[in-house]
Amino acid sequence: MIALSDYLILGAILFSLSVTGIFLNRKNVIILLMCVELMLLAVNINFIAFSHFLGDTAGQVFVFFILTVAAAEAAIGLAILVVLFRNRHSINVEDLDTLKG
Amino acid sequence: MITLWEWLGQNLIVVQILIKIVVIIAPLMLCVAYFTYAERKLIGYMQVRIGPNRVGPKGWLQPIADAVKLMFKEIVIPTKANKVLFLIAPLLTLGPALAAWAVFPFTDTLVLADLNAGLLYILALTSIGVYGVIIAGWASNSKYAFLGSMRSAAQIVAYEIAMGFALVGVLVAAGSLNLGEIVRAQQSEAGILGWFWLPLFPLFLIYFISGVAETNRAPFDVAEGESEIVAGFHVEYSGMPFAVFFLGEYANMILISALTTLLFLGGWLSPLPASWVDGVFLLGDGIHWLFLKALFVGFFFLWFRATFPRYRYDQIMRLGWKVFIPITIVWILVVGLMVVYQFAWFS
Amino acid sequence: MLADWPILSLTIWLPIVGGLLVLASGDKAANATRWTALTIAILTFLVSLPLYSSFDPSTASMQFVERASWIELFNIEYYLGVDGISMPLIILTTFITILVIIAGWEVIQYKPSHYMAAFLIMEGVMIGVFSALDAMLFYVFWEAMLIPMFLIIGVWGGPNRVYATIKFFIYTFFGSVFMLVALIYMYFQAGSFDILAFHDLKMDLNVQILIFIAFLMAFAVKVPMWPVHTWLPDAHVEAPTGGSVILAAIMLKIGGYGFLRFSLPITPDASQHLDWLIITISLIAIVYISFVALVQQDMKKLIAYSSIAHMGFVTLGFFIVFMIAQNGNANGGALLGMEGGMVQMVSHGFVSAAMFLCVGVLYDRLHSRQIADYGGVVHSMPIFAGFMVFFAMSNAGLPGTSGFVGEFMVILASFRADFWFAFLAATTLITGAAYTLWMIKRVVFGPVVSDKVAALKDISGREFLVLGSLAIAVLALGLWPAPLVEVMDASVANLLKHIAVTKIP
Amino acid sequence: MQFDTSSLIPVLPEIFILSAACLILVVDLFLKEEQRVISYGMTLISLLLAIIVTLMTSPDETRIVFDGSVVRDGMADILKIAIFIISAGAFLYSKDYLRDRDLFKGEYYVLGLFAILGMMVMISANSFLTVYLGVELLALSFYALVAFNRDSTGGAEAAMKYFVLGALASGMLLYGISMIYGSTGSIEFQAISAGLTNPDVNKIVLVFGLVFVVIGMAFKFGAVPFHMWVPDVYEGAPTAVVTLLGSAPKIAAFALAIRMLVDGLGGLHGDWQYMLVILSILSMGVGNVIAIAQGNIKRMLAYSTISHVGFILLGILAGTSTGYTAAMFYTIVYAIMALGAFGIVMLLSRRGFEAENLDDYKGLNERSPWFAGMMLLVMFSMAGVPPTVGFFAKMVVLEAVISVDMTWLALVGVFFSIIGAFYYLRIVKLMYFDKPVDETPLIAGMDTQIALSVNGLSMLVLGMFPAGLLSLCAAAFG
Amino acid sequence: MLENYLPVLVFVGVGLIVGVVMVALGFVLGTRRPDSEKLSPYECGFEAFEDARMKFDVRYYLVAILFIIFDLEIAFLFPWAIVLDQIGMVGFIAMTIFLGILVVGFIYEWKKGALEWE
Repeated sequence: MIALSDYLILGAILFSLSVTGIFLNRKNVIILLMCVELMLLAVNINFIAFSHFLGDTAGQVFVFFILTVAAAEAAIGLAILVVLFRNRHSINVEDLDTLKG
Repeated sequence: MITLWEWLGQNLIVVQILIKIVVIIAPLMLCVAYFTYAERKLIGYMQVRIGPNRVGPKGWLQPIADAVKLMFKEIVIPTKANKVLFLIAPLLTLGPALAAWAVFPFTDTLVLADLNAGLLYILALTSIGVYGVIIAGWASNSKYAFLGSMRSAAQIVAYEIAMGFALVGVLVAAGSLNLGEIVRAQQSEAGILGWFWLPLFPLFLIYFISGVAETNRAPFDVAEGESEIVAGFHVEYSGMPFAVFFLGEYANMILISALTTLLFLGGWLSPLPASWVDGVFLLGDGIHWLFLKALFVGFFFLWFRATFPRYRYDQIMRLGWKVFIPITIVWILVVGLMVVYQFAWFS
Repeated sequence: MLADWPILSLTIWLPIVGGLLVLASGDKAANATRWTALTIAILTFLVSLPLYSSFDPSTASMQFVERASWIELFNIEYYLGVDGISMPLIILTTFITILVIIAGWEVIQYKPSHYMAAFLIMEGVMIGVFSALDAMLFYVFWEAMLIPMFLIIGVWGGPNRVYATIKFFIYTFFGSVFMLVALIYMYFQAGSFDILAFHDLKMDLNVQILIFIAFLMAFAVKVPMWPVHTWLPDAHVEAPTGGSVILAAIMLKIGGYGFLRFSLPITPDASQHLDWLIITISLIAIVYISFVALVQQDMKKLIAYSSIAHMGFVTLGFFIVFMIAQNGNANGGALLGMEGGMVQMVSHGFVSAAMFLCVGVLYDRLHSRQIADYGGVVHSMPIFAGFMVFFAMSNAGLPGTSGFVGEFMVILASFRADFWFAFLAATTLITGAAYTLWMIKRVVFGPVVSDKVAALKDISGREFLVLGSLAIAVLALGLWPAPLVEVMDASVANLLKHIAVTKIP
Repeated sequence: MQFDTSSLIPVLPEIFILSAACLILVVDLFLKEEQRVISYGMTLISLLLAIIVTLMTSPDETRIVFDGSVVRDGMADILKIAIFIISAGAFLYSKDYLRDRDLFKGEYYVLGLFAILGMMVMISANSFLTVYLGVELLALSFYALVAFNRDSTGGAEAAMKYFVLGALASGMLLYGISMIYGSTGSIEFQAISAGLTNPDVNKIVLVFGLVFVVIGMAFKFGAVPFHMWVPDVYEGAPTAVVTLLGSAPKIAAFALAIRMLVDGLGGLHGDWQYMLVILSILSMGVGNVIAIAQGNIKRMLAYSTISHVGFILLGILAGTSTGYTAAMFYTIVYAIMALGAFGIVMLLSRRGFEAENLDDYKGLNERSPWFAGMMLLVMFSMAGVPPTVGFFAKMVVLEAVISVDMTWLALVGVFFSIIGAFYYLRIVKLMYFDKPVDETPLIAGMDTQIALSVNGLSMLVLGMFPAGLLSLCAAAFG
Repeated sequence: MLENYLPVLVFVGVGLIVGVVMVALGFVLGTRRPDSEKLSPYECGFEAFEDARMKFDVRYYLVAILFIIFDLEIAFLFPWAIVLDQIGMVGFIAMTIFLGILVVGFIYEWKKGALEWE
């Protein structure tokens, strides 16, 4: 049987990967979007694992909503990406530098 | 060292499964092969031609000959193409088309894996098909292929929504995701009139038409559109990879036909009320009904191709978004009301 | 009865509301605006007079008390009242404001309505500071002063006004926010922001010292004490005449008032513990700053430094009391020092106002404050010269003028503490005379240095009115200070009683 | 399955706003370009009606409905009404600005209403699921709004940054929530609160989750060191959007903190207090110091926001009802101040000209003494100078901090607010002491003028009579 | 429960293997005489002058975005559909509201022309 901690470790690994990806990626905005999705999936793994081992459905319901929101997020992210590309002719992260943050 | 027999003994289940799979796939492949033959023959007759008639009696061996020919064809991989993706793409078309059959109930009991989430599984697998198309277009590094794949992908996803809504209607009616349950929910004293095609008639039509569009078949075959973009996403394919695409397409057609049968036409159920035909040979429920019905539905695929001109792309998109989706939404509510008030079919 | 009227509220809100009216009337009819402003200022002065006439000098308790809940949640009240310490300062404020309005009559041509309004609002807020008995109300008024002053210096000031005004604001703001923290801290000890309740608060020495330091930061900047005085010369130099007058005559007093109202009675033990510090820096202010004043080339700067030196007397007078008490001269000397400081504050209010107005008179004519640009003014402006000499004498502490009384009382009190303190303090009689009279010599007397000076017109009736009334005040206070001393007697005695008792639990 | 229709009543304001947003969305589709003002009017009317609906359905006692996912209490009502009023102000100010830039579209209002709906959900959330949905509804609307000007390079870039960091924040928040769910077995606040006392709870997992939740919250607040998006978004987005973004959502963020940290994780106060102390000090420090170096007023206000967030956190971290009251008061006051400040920024901007540089404010007193006065009040209020209301906001927060014996933190707070005073003063200096560079007269509709005046004067009026609002806030935390 | 999925897994594997075997067969049996002309992408007789992975119409993006949204609505409908007979009228009304909001969005897209191709 697979233990709860195994799921959590998997979730943690995926989560760290995605966060690292967001911070280290300097090339392509789309990869950022993918990292964001990955992060949400990592969270979903956590939720489902907990939900299963707690015998409580709230976690799964939560996952359902996360999925929906993730889709909406992806949609808006893509839309912004299109606008960005239209203005900038680039989706390079390094080109996002007109606003000095 | 263990002997083969010992190994078989230890993994008996896997072996059993493998055997069952072969029992499913082998006839399926045969069906696919002869579906192509049927297509050519039928369209030939419809256009007052004879169709293939040289290889074997009445051209019976034509599919075999085609297969052999394709096997010996050179596999051309264009320069600058992404080789790995180029070769994976056809697999992504055929693999799911075959794997979908894993949960397919042929009769009340004859099913490889009786999954409760069977319909979700099928939906998931058929959705994978679109990756094959997109990857093929992308990997080919050819304008026509790319254009074709984009068109095809947009079209597939557009109709996927209509298809999904139609499925929701079925689910509302059946109350289960299990394909077997869905068929059993159609069982009633009314026979053919108790099947879902009647209460869900608009959804039935939409599901089937979306199925045609999903498989990129005429009249929705702009993705291939020989006259505009030569062959669409698989313009650069030749030899066996092309054959795999081809097989995938036809396997998908058969799958759609069979699914339509399950979801709307009562699957293995007899069209006559059970009380009439109880025990009567071949008139009772049985796998032969499934074959017959699937054949009937499959026939429409071919008929469409022979008679309808190809749609313009904007017309296709309009049909998908502006006609099918509103209709399905309305009909889902209608079905929902029928279920809530336990109207006729759903009492 | 008169005492039933909310006189304090009236004196606070009449100028503020009036100021807003003046602001709203705009600059289209500038003269009407000026007259409105003057009317309001005079009205306010009249309204404030009952504070003196109906004042009961025999009691130390608060009079004219008004009390209403303001912010219930934190037990903050609209709580006003005056005693002998704050009442004279309120009268001083209402009086000086009239003069300031008159002094700015023609001089201010740029947005006069804003100018007048700023001073009127300023007046109300300052009265609020003097009369607030709720610490939070006090603080609100205290900080609110900054806004009009900031604008007065910044908008109507000299060439370097932006630097000066921001420095002024940041210094004073910096000083006071720590006081806020201290006030809130005490709120949790006392359960309300009632200042009188703070007076009865018992606190450890360490806590007292921290609170004392917080207050010191606020008041020392305001007074200003050495070494946080540096904003003052800048602000004075750049401010318009009216601004300088208000700054010197009243705002500086607020710092001194703060010591009396907060530091001494609330943290007497800390005050005693740290009195050497205050005395030292007061003496430094008196001695060192006087020498600094001596070398100034700019008249306003010179007067600004002299203000610092004079305010040194005030703080000296306030904090010398502990040493006097130690030397066994329990009451008499302490009272003398304390009252000396108070008299010095009022007197300085008149004298420094007058000095700045004199400089203003010259500046309006020649647009220069440099001593070197003047000389022989007496030839073209004899009346003015008379006033200026008189005020300079007073500033130097000439007996018979108000400047003498306060200084003398403090020096006298210092003798009872330590001879050397008195000696150092007394040096100001010499240095003060030196820098003031030397300036007078260079500006008023001597040969006429230029055609411009020769062409100077003597003061107008308006200016005469202003300087004349100040001269009367200075003279009156100098010859007969009893009315002033009498009203504060009971309050100061009560304060001394408070100080004498330890607040350590 | 039983369903109690009376449970719909507490969420009527939400239902109303949702319906209004949908209605306006559809109506707007059928409007001609010159009739666009109808959408605008409908939006304002909806907000007005929403206030009425909120007041009418206000329950006497706290009601928790929908299986514990939604709560309706005093705090929720006050914050919602504040949000309605403030966003109505933002819509009012931005009309001319949007007109001048061809951005006067129904979508602005619809997205704005959806953002408001998101805020309302956040405020009324009683479970992590509701919190998350509210946060996302708010964020998604604003991602789109920030990129609202499709031809603006800065807007798209700001939106992208906002999006990525916002999504990262949501991810952090969710990860934390999943941990808390795992250790307490619930996502509903009362159950979590009860679960915390259970000795079997795995404290390590719990605190681990808490850290992530706090990080996610800090992102949404824009607290240092999770503030990177704030200045960029403020600078890149259209000012009309920033007005909305910079004001009302702070109120929602406050509610978010209260709901999650107090209602849900109040038992871990000792743990999150330290995190908030760090966030708060850093925010006040970095915000105030960096703001001084800004030449762009929107960026300056962004850093000023960050510093104010530090103050809000000060109130929350006190962990007492006084502290929450103070933070709530501060938040509402801040939202009003920010609204006013951006209102002036928009007033000064014209077609083809953005009044973004500090130099554009030179001599405002010459051009319009009245609005210079309003800006003066707002700036002094932000600096926390009495008698403006900003002072009381700071005071009550300091009071809360001192009451829990963290006087040193109060000293840090006042120290940074002195630094902060400097750059607010600079605006005043520019407006009053400098000569105008640009003599164009200011044109504004009567509605904008009135609203701005009310906004500016409210600084003074609330400053003189803060008791009403304060006791309202206090009542929320009874 | 889980063992039900074993045949599925095996089937997916077999499905893929069938494809792989077929392609491999093609490589083994097919002739291989490549030349540069043959390997160049199909271009109506022109030389292929640029990378074919060019920019493409933004409408494809739009379709993709719309698909994501609608597909998730379907994901919500699935569980609802299955239990509709148990949740009855309340469930039906809830979903009507949900679909109503969906329809509002749909109307918006329609009127805004997001569904037009040409």
